[in-house]
Formats: sequence, structure tokens, C-alpha cells
Amino acid sequence: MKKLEIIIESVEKRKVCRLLDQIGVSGYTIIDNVLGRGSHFTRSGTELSEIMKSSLIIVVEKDEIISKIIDVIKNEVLKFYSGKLFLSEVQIIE
Amino acid sequence: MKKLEIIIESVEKRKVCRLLDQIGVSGYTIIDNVLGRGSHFTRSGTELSEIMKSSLIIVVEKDEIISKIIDVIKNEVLKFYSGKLFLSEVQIIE
Amino acid sequence: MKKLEIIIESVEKRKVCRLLDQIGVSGYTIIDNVLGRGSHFTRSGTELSEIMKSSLIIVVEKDEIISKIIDVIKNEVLKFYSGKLFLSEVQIIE
Amino acid sequence: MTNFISDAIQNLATPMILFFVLGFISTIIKSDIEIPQAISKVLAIYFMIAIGFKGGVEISKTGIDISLYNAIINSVFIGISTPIVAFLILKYIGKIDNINSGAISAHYGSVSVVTFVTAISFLNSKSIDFSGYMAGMMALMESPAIFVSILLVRIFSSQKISTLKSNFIDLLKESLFNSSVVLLFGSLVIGLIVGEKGMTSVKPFLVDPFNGILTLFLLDMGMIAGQRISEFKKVGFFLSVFAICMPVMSASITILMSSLFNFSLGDTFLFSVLAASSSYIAAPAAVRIALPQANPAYYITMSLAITFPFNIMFGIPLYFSLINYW
Amino acid sequence: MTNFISDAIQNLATPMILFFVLGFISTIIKSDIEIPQAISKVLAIYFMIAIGFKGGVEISKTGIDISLYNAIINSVFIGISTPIVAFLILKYIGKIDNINSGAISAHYGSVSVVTFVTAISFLNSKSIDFSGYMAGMMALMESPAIFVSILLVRIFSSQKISTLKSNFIDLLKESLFNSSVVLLFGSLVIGLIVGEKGMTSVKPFLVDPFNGILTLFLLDMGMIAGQRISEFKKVGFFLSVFAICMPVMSASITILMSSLFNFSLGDTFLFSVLAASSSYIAAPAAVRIALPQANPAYYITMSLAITFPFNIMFGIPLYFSLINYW
Amino acid sequence: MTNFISDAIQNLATPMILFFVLGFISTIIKSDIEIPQAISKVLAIYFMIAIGFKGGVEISKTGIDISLYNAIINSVFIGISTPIVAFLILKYIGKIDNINSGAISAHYGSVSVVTFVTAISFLNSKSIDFSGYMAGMMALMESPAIFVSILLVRIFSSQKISTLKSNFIDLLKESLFNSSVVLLFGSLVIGLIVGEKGMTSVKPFLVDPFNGILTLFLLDMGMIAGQRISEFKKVGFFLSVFAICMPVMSASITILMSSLFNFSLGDTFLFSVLAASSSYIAAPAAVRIALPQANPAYYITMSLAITFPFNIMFGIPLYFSLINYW
Ligand SMILES: Nc1ncnc2c1ncn2[C@@H]1O[C@H](COP(=O)(O)O)[C@@H](O)[C@H]1O
Ligand SMILES: Nc1ncnc2c1ncn2[C@@H]1O[C@H](COP(=O)(O)O)[C@@H](O)[C@H]1O
Ligand SMILES: Nc1ncnc2c1ncn2[C@@H]1O[C@H](COP(=O)(O)O)[C@@H](O)[C@H]1O
Ligand code: NA
Ligand code: NA
Ligand code: NA
Repeated sequence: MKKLEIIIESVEKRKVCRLLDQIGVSGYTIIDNVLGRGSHFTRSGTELSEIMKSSLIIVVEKDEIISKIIDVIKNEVLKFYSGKLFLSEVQIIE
Repeated sequence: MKKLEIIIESVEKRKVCRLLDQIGVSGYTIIDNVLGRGSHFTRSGTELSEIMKSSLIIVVEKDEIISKIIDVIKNEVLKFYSGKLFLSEVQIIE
Repeated sequence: MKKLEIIIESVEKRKVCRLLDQIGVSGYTIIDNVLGRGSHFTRSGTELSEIMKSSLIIVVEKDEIISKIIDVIKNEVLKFYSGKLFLSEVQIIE
Repeated sequence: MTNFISDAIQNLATPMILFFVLGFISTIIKSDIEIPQAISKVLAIYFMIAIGFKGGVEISKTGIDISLYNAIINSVFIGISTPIVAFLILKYIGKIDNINSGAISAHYGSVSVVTFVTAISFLNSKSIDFSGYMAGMMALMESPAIFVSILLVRIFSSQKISTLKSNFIDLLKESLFNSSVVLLFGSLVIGLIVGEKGMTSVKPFLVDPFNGILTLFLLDMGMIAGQRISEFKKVGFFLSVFAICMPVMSASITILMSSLFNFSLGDTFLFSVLAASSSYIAAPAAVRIALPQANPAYYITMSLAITFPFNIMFGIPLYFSLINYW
Repeated sequence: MTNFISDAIQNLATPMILFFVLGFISTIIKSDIEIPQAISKVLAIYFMIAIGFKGGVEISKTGIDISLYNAIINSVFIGISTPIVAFLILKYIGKIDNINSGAISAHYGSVSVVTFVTAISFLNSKSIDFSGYMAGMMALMESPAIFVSILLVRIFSSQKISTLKSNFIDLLKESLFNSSVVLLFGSLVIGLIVGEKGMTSVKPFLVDPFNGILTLFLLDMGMIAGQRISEFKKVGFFLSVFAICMPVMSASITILMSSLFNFSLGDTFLFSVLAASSSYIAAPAAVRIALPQANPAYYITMSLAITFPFNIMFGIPLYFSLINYW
Repeated sequence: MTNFISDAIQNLATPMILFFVLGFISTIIKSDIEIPQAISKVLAIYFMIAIGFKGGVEISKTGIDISLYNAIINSVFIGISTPIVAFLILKYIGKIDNINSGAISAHYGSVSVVTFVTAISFLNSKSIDFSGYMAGMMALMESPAIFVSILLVRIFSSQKISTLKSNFIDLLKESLFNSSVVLLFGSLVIGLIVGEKGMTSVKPFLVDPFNGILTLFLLDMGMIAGQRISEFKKVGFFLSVFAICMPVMSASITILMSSLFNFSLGDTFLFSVLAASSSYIAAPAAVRIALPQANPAYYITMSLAITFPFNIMFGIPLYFSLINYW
């Protein structure tokens, strides 16, 4: 099993969830109000709009599904928005 | 060392912490207000009660203790509540 | 690539970010309002000051940079403050 | 009948109800209005403090008399009988399994603070008095239904219900000392101690902006209810009908019962609203602990997305006219 | 001229503006004051409800007449012409690329609720009346500029702009039913329905503490603006000048335009403030979805850290004296 | 003596204190009441703005005279002497190590906003006046004790204290520009500028609901204090006694000192309360940065769970009767 951590601008959260649902993942977990710095701009989260905050979405799935997710996110989201994808090994116990 | 990520309904948080204390883990970290979707119902976290939210509890421990935790959580918590356990390799630096 | 998870008292967050910027990491992600228990005191996060809360900082970087971070954090921060460093393998997809 | 209609229209045309409708609509059209949960939580606390405190001050003025004992008897009776009736209907007419029947009846036996607050605001607009201890009656009616329902599940289930001991302790804490009970009773006692003199110092916060703050809170409740509405189809026909008929029935029975005690118009009305109202804060948390096998999509959706809107929009004027024009 | 100076000083010496300055300074000296985002969000909602509702109640008193149609025409005209003018200036004088020109003009064509609220508080302090429907005009002016700007980008860009279809749907939702539009229109309609009678019950919350709450909100806005100021150098000279001249120009044109319609002093002033104000809640979110290639450091910093402070501190008295002493 | 008892009972029977007690009890019985931190934070900000602003408006009415200079001298004296006395007692009588002695004396030398606010509410209930600048005095007394305490630790520690340079810079920022100092001084200056005219516009928010909001805040403080009580045993006997005797001693010395200056009854009382109060917002954060080796379980628990409740429940009437009936 693989764990994919998706860091994405909060404005794109609804869309990413929609894509994950379409792909048919068995589940995902969302941590909101995540801050950070990358190569684009510092997300300090102080604005009244949501655009300076990130969401961290965790998906644990089989390798094939993870590859599909990566493909879709790359094409539909990361072409226009900043964001990061981190992949690691994990074991589902239950 | 192993890292166990426990995603549990927030109503069960106090109980899980109690169990971890009883087992005698050296520590744990809790991220509250986690949302998500799994096979049961969508945790959108909008209700006034806590029941539609999850907590993510991270425990890093030796393999034996992790096995014990898994056993206890499976028997005492996951029989009745939805929740997920993800296990991975990790190194404690300090 | 390695993922370093830094759990640090919230009062030290600004300093750790400053150190990471100085080292020249390519980015980091911060989850605030993290609670927990370790060997020191229970962070229940109920006080009006920030001292009973943690921040979880995630850095994904090349091995050399991660070693540097570990060095700096150990010397400049963990000598005086409680905190934990967890290291694991990860793959950057994008 | 014409009176009911005019009352209903008048009730629907208050800012509170209209903001509830606005919240509901805004969710349906997927607007991005977001009232942070921190605010919802503190508003709920505000209302419990405000009505508890005001009730206590009222009692300090009028003193305690025989009617209080009657009110307590009535409350306990309602708190115990409503979940039993609900359970039997669900099990035998609705053919719902024991556990979900118990879970749902716990909600309909318990009470809703916001429904009660809206009813008070309705009475105020008509300048009708009610007893100070009614806030205490609400606190009394929060928990019994939860225990009664669990008991019913245990009695009717042939196979052992696997509620763990540790869960039962959590449940006891959750139910006896849940925030509504503690805040309502606590504030009532405080109001009783400080009396009218203490009231003057806090009136600009606890009394004057009450209706206005209710407006904001009902906007939020409208959105919460609206979000649940997508789960509507999971609830099914029988339970949807139940979610509307059960409150009307509870209110009617309560009005009959209360007439035995000769309560004032305001008190009778508030009793009927309490009986009709279903819990969506205390009960879900308690039931999730006590009956984890029950499906939350049923009880939360019914209570929050059907019964609550029905009660504040149509139930309140309906129960009022039932009392008046029977 | 002396009138402008005395107005400006008088405006600067209100608690609201001074708390804005305090917030700004506190961020510069790196104080750790922190107003949680949950509070900022609910305060923004409070102001939209309060002005929408009050506007509706006013309309219910005066009724609707020809001036409303004029006001709608004026609003739509401003909402469409401002972004076009801004876009052309940015593109041809500033040599800014199409996408960033479009992103910025969307902000300057849209409106700022807090600037509007501060202007209302300025009018109140001078006891100058304005029409109830002005809150509705603000709601009308929120979204058109966003669509106009995107259209301009598409027209002027030779290579295909790669906005995805799914993004366009998100954008539509975000713009048409964004929280300001729904809350302002919704509250206005509610105010219209309940009229003055409904007002009495919510006045202690929606009217009386209005200025005081604005004080707290502007402290927060001062901090938010102050935090952006570090991005100032990224914005550059031309855009900084634009962020001050554009509002003055929009206000001036609007004052001329409005004189054709014979609006009251208060209404003309509010129209000029709306035209001059730039959005920093609705537009950033919409633009981030519609034009992700644009640089947020430009539009957020300009709108929040330059135009907004300029408007509430100097713009408001300036536009007022332009109208009066022209 | 009978006066003290009647004052104490009267103080205990205010809604504010009773809600504090309710919060405390609710935590002991493990009720699930939860006031979100976002609310606690904004309430703390509200009180600093409200008392700072009101103080400034008062000064604008009365002007500045010689008593202000006396008050500043008195404040600085208290701010420097209290931590020295505390440190010596802790080190030589309590045999506490240097670092923890320093950490604790920083807290007792600094001040508590909520204790001050409760004292003001006590004065108001007795219609006793106090000077507008007292809010400024509180701001003055926030930080000196922190620096004095760190200096004491450095002087008395033979081995080098390993505070890093970068930490010292953080500390300076944290102490000089911490939120209380900036908000109190800032609001005071704003109040001074806008005067009584500015007050009218914000009174319904910053003045009228003051006591009521304090009620909610003290409910929260009661819960925070109650949660700390489980750490009580870690504090030990000596420190527990210290946490009650130190404030009484500080207040007594201050009353003597203040009598040299001929301050009014209200001012003397507020000085004594400030001296007696111990910090639990600014000092913990600063001390955690400056003296990380000190044990937070000591200083937070003492300050929050012993001294704070003692002061608002018994200290306030005690210091008042000390002044009156000495
Ligand atoms: N090396 C990294 N380690 C951890 N998080 C990162 C890293 N780089 C970027 N991020 C996160 O991804 C977000 C977007 O990054 P970017 O697209 O580079 O601006 C940042 O705001 C961070 O939260
Ligand atoms: N495949 C998954 N990846 C990540 N998180 C998951 C996954 N499945 C479930 N979860 C999380 O676990 C919670 C409970 O899942 P479930 O018991 O399947 O309803 C969900 O609300 C998610 O937060
Ligand atoms: N074994 C562990 N697993 C996960 N998190 C831990 C562990 N030990 C400590 N922590 C986290 O690190 C923080 C500081 O730990 P300590 O320095 O041991 O007090 C705790 O509050 C926890 O949030
Ligand atoms: Na009921
Ligand atoms: Na504009
Ligand atoms: Na002190």
C-alpha cells in the first residue's frame, strides 16, 4: 500500500475531492488550515480569503490507484496551481 | 521504530488516549478537526456535535508496543467505531 | 528524499522557520494547534498562552539538507525545548 | 384555523426564521458562506447561559411554589414516556431494528435548546409570560430519554448488546454532566443567587441582543440543516414521516397532560415545544458512544434536517394554536 | 480645500480609523496580537447582514421608486466600465501582461464591504442620509467585474487560455453565489419583509454596536494589511501608483456619471466609494480559480495593503469633498 | 472585619464570580463544555481595548496632572520590587533553584488583565471612581518584572545560563511589544485622541456589555483554571502557600507605598490588585522563551489555578477592606 500526501491550495480542495471520488478511492483524510512556504509564495493564512492557506489530503491506496491519482492531479490541478505530492510506503492495519 | 497513524472519531479520542496511557507509550501527538471520507459516512465536520469529525493520533514507538496498541485499539475501539490504522517505518532522531 | 517531521512547542515556531529559511530548504509545511503528550508535560492546549501547544513542521528534502536541519535544530532548539524529530523515506512526485 | 395561519405567517416573517431559511437556501445553491464552528459553539453556550440565568432571576422574583413540583413531575413524565412511545412506533410500525429504534428515540425524547429559544422568542413577541423554571425543566429533560432508550434496546435485544463497560462510564459522564445540563442548571442557580440586582449588570449582554444573536445563530443552523438534506434519501419514507408526525404527537399528548396540572399558557406551550423538539447536540454524542452500531445518517438527518426546521417554522405556531383553540 | 483637510482630520480621528492604524503599526513592530480567523470571518458576515438588513428595512419604509432603476443602471455601468478602464491602463500604460492585468482589474472593478461600511459610518457621523437599496447596489457590483475581466483576458490573449471547464463551473458558483452576494441580497430581502417591526427586535445586535464592532474589525484589517506590506517591493512602482490613482479616478468618473441621475448626496458618495474600493475577499478567491497563472502577490497586496488603507483614511474624505466642493 | 465579610460575600455573589465558579466546577465534574480558543483570545483582546480606550477617554476629560507622574513612579517601583522580593523568598525560604525562582517571580511581578478587569467591575458596583490612566499603569507593569527576573537569574547563577542570543531577541520583542502592552497603550492613546465624542459611537460595544461579556470570559477562565488543578500536587506545599501569601504581601506593601502618594481610594485599590495579580498570558510565553529550563507546571499552575482564583474571589474584597479599615 502507498500513502500519498497532497498539499494543495485550499481553493482547490473541493475540486481535488471531486476528482478522488471520481477515481473511486476507498477514502481520504483532510487536514485544513495548513500553512507553509514553497517556491511560490508564503502561505501565512492571515487573509480573509482562503487563497493563502493549504489543505493536506492523505490517501492510502493500492499502487495502481495511487498512480491514477497522481496522473489526474498532475493534469487537472498542478498545471495551474502550486502544490506538492509526497509518496511513501505504508501498511493498512484496519 | 514504527509510526502508527490512528484516525478515529473525535468522540472516541479521550478513550484512545486513556488506552495509550495504560499501555505505557512514551508519547503521542494529536491533530484535531480532521475531516474525511471512508466507507461509512462523510465527515464534513459541520454539525454542532463532534460526531462528524475525526482526530488523527500519531504514535512512534518500538515494534512490540505498536503491536500491543494495534491489538487494543482493534478490540476496544474499532469493533464499534469506524477508524483507520496506518503503519509505516520511521526513525526517531531525538 | 527524506521527510522530517518536527514537533516543536509553538513558542519556538517562528525561530524554527527562520532557521529553515537560513539553511535554504526548498519549502516546508506547518500544522498548528497540535496537542500531545511526551516525557515532559501534557500539551492540552487550553491555556490562553501558546505554551501548551505544539506545531508540526514537515520538511521534505535531500539527505544532506535534512542532516543539516537535524544538526541545527538539535543545537539551537532541542537543547532547551522539548520536541521530537521523526525521519522517514519519501518520494517527491511533484 | 385562521388564527393558526395568521400565527404561522407572523412566525415565518420574523427575522430569525427568515435567516434560518436564508441559511438553508444558501447551502442548497452551494454558496460559500461559512460560519466558523468556534462561533456556533460559543453561540450555543450563550443561549444556554442567557436562558438559564434569566430563568433563575425570574424564580428569585416569584419564589418557588407548588407549580414547580408539578412541572418537575411533568418533565420527568415527558422525558420517560416520549422515548418509549417513539421506540414502540419505530420498532413495530416502522419495522426498524432495535438499535436504530433506540438511537432515534433517544433523540426525540431529549430536547433541542435552539427550538426552545425560538419558542421563547415567539412568546416574547406576543408578550406572553412563562415561568422562570422552564429553563430548568429543559435541563431536566435532556438526559432521561437517552438512558431509557438504551434500556429499551437492552430489554428488546435477545443477543447481548456489546456496549463495553468503559463506554458506559463515558456515557454516564457525557449524559449527566453534558454541557447543556451543566450550563442550564448552573446559570439558573446563578440567576437565583444574584437576583434582579445581578441582572442589571449583565442585561446589555445576556438580554438585549438576544433576538439579534439568535438571528445569526439560526442562519448558521439553516446552513447546518441544509448540508444534511443531501442525506435525505438515506432516511427513507417512513422515517421522514415519523420525523414530522412524532413531534406533533408528542406536543399533543403533552398539551393534554399539562392541562391536568393547570400550567399557565406560556408554560404549557413551552412544555409542548420541549416534548416536540429533538436533540442534535447532546443526544448524537451520547448515542454515538452508547450505541455505536446505530447509523448516524438516520438520527442526525432526521433530527437536524427535518424535525428542527419543521418545529421552528410550523410546529411552534401549530402547538400554540392547538392550546388556544382546542 | 480647507474643508477636505478638516474632513480628513475628522475622519482620521475616529476610533475606527485609529484602530486600523493601531493594527497596522502593531504588525510593523511585530507585536504578537492575534485575532483568530474565526472572528474575522464572523465579523465580515455580521457587517453584511447588518447593512443588508438595515437597507431592506429602509426600503420597506420609503418604497421603491424610479431612483432604484437609475441606481441599478449606474451600478451595472460602474461594474462593467471600471474593470475595462483598469485593464486598458494596466496593459497599455503599465505594460503588464494580459493575465495579470485581468486579475488586477477584476479586483478594482469589484467592491470592498469594509470600505463601504466605513463610508456608512462616516455618513452617520455627519447625519447624512442614503437610500436603503445601496446595500443591494453593492451586492450587484460584486461579480460583474470578475466576468468582464476574464472576458478581456480571453479577447486579448492570442494563445488559448487554459482555464479548464471544471474550473469555469467552480468560478460561476464562486462568483454568482459567493457569500457577500447571498448575504447582502438575502438580508436585504429579509429586512424588506419584516420592516420596522422586525427591526426593533434585532436592533440591539445589528444596529447599536455596529460602530464598536467595526472598531475591532478594523484593528484586524490593519494587521492583515500590515502583514502584506512586506510584499510591497514585489508590487513595483507602477502598480503602487496605480493602486492609489485608480480609485481616485474611478470615484471621480462615478461622481460625474451619478450627477446625471440626480442621486442624493449620500448615494452619490456611496457610489463613488464603491467604485473606488477594490475587493480582497470575493475577487481573490474567484481570480485564483479563474486565472491561476496570475500572481497573487500583485493583486492581494495592491488591494489590501495599498488601496484599502488609502480609501478608508484619505479616499473617503476626498471623495466626499469632491462631491461637495466641485 | 464584618465589612470584609460582607464585601467578600457581595463580591462572591456577582454573576461574574459565580460563572467563574461554575466553569471551575464543570471541569472538576468533567463536563464537556468547551469555549473555543478563538473566543478566549478575542475576549482577552476585547477587554484590553475596552479598558484602554475608556481610560484614554477619561484622561481626555480630566487632563494630566502631577498624580500621573506619581502613578508612573509607583508602577515602576512595584514592577521592579515585586519580582525581587518574590525571587528572594523563593530562593532563600523556599530553597527553589535559581531558574524556577526567576521564572515564578517574573509571573508575580507582572500583572493579570482579567484580575484587573474584575477589580474594575468591583469598583463600578460600588460606584467608586478611579483614574483613566490606570489602564496605562497596567501596561507599564507588564514587562519590567520579566527583565528583572532574568537579570536576577543571571546574577545568582554561577554557571552560565545558556540563553542563546537569538532567544534574547525573541524575548525582547515578546516583552516590549507583546499584545497586552500594545493594545492597552494603543487603545489608551486612541481614547485620548477621540475623547468623549468618539466614545458615544462605540459605547454600545465597548462599555455597555462589558460586565456581561466578563461573565462569559470568567466562565472560560474558570474552566482553564480547573483543568490546571490536576497539576496541583506537582506544585507542592511551599509553592501553594506562596501562591496565596505572595499576592497578599504585594498588595499590603503596595497599599503602604501608595499612601505616600495620596492616590484616590480607587487608584490605591487598583494598584494593590495589580501588584497582587500574577500574569498567565504574557509572562508564560516570555519565560518559556527566556528560561526554557524552568518547569511550566510550576508557574502556570500557581498563577492560573491558585493565585488567579484567590485574587478574584477573596483578594479583591480583602485588599479593599485593608485600604478602608486599616
Ligand atoms: N520541501 C517541502 N517540504 C514540505 N512541504 C513543502 C515543500 N515544498 C513545498 N511544500 C508545501 O507545498 C506548498 C506549495 O509549494 P510551492 O508550490 O512550492 O509553492 C507550500 O506552501 C508548502 O506548504
Ligand atoms: N483510504 C484511505 N486513505 C486515507 N484515509 C482514509 C482512507 N479510508 C478511510 N480514511 C479515513 O478514515 C475515516 C474513517 O473511515 P471509514 O471507517 O472507512 O468510514 C475516514 O473518514 C477518513 O478520514
Ligand atoms: N512517541 C511519540 N510519538 C508521537 N509523538 C510524540 C512521542 N513522544 C513525544 N511526542 C510529541 O512530542 C511532544 C514533545 O515531547 P516531549 O519532549 O517528550 O515532551 C509531545 O507533546 C508529543 O506531541
Ligand atoms: Na423531545
Ligand atoms: Na471598485
Ligand atoms: Na503582580
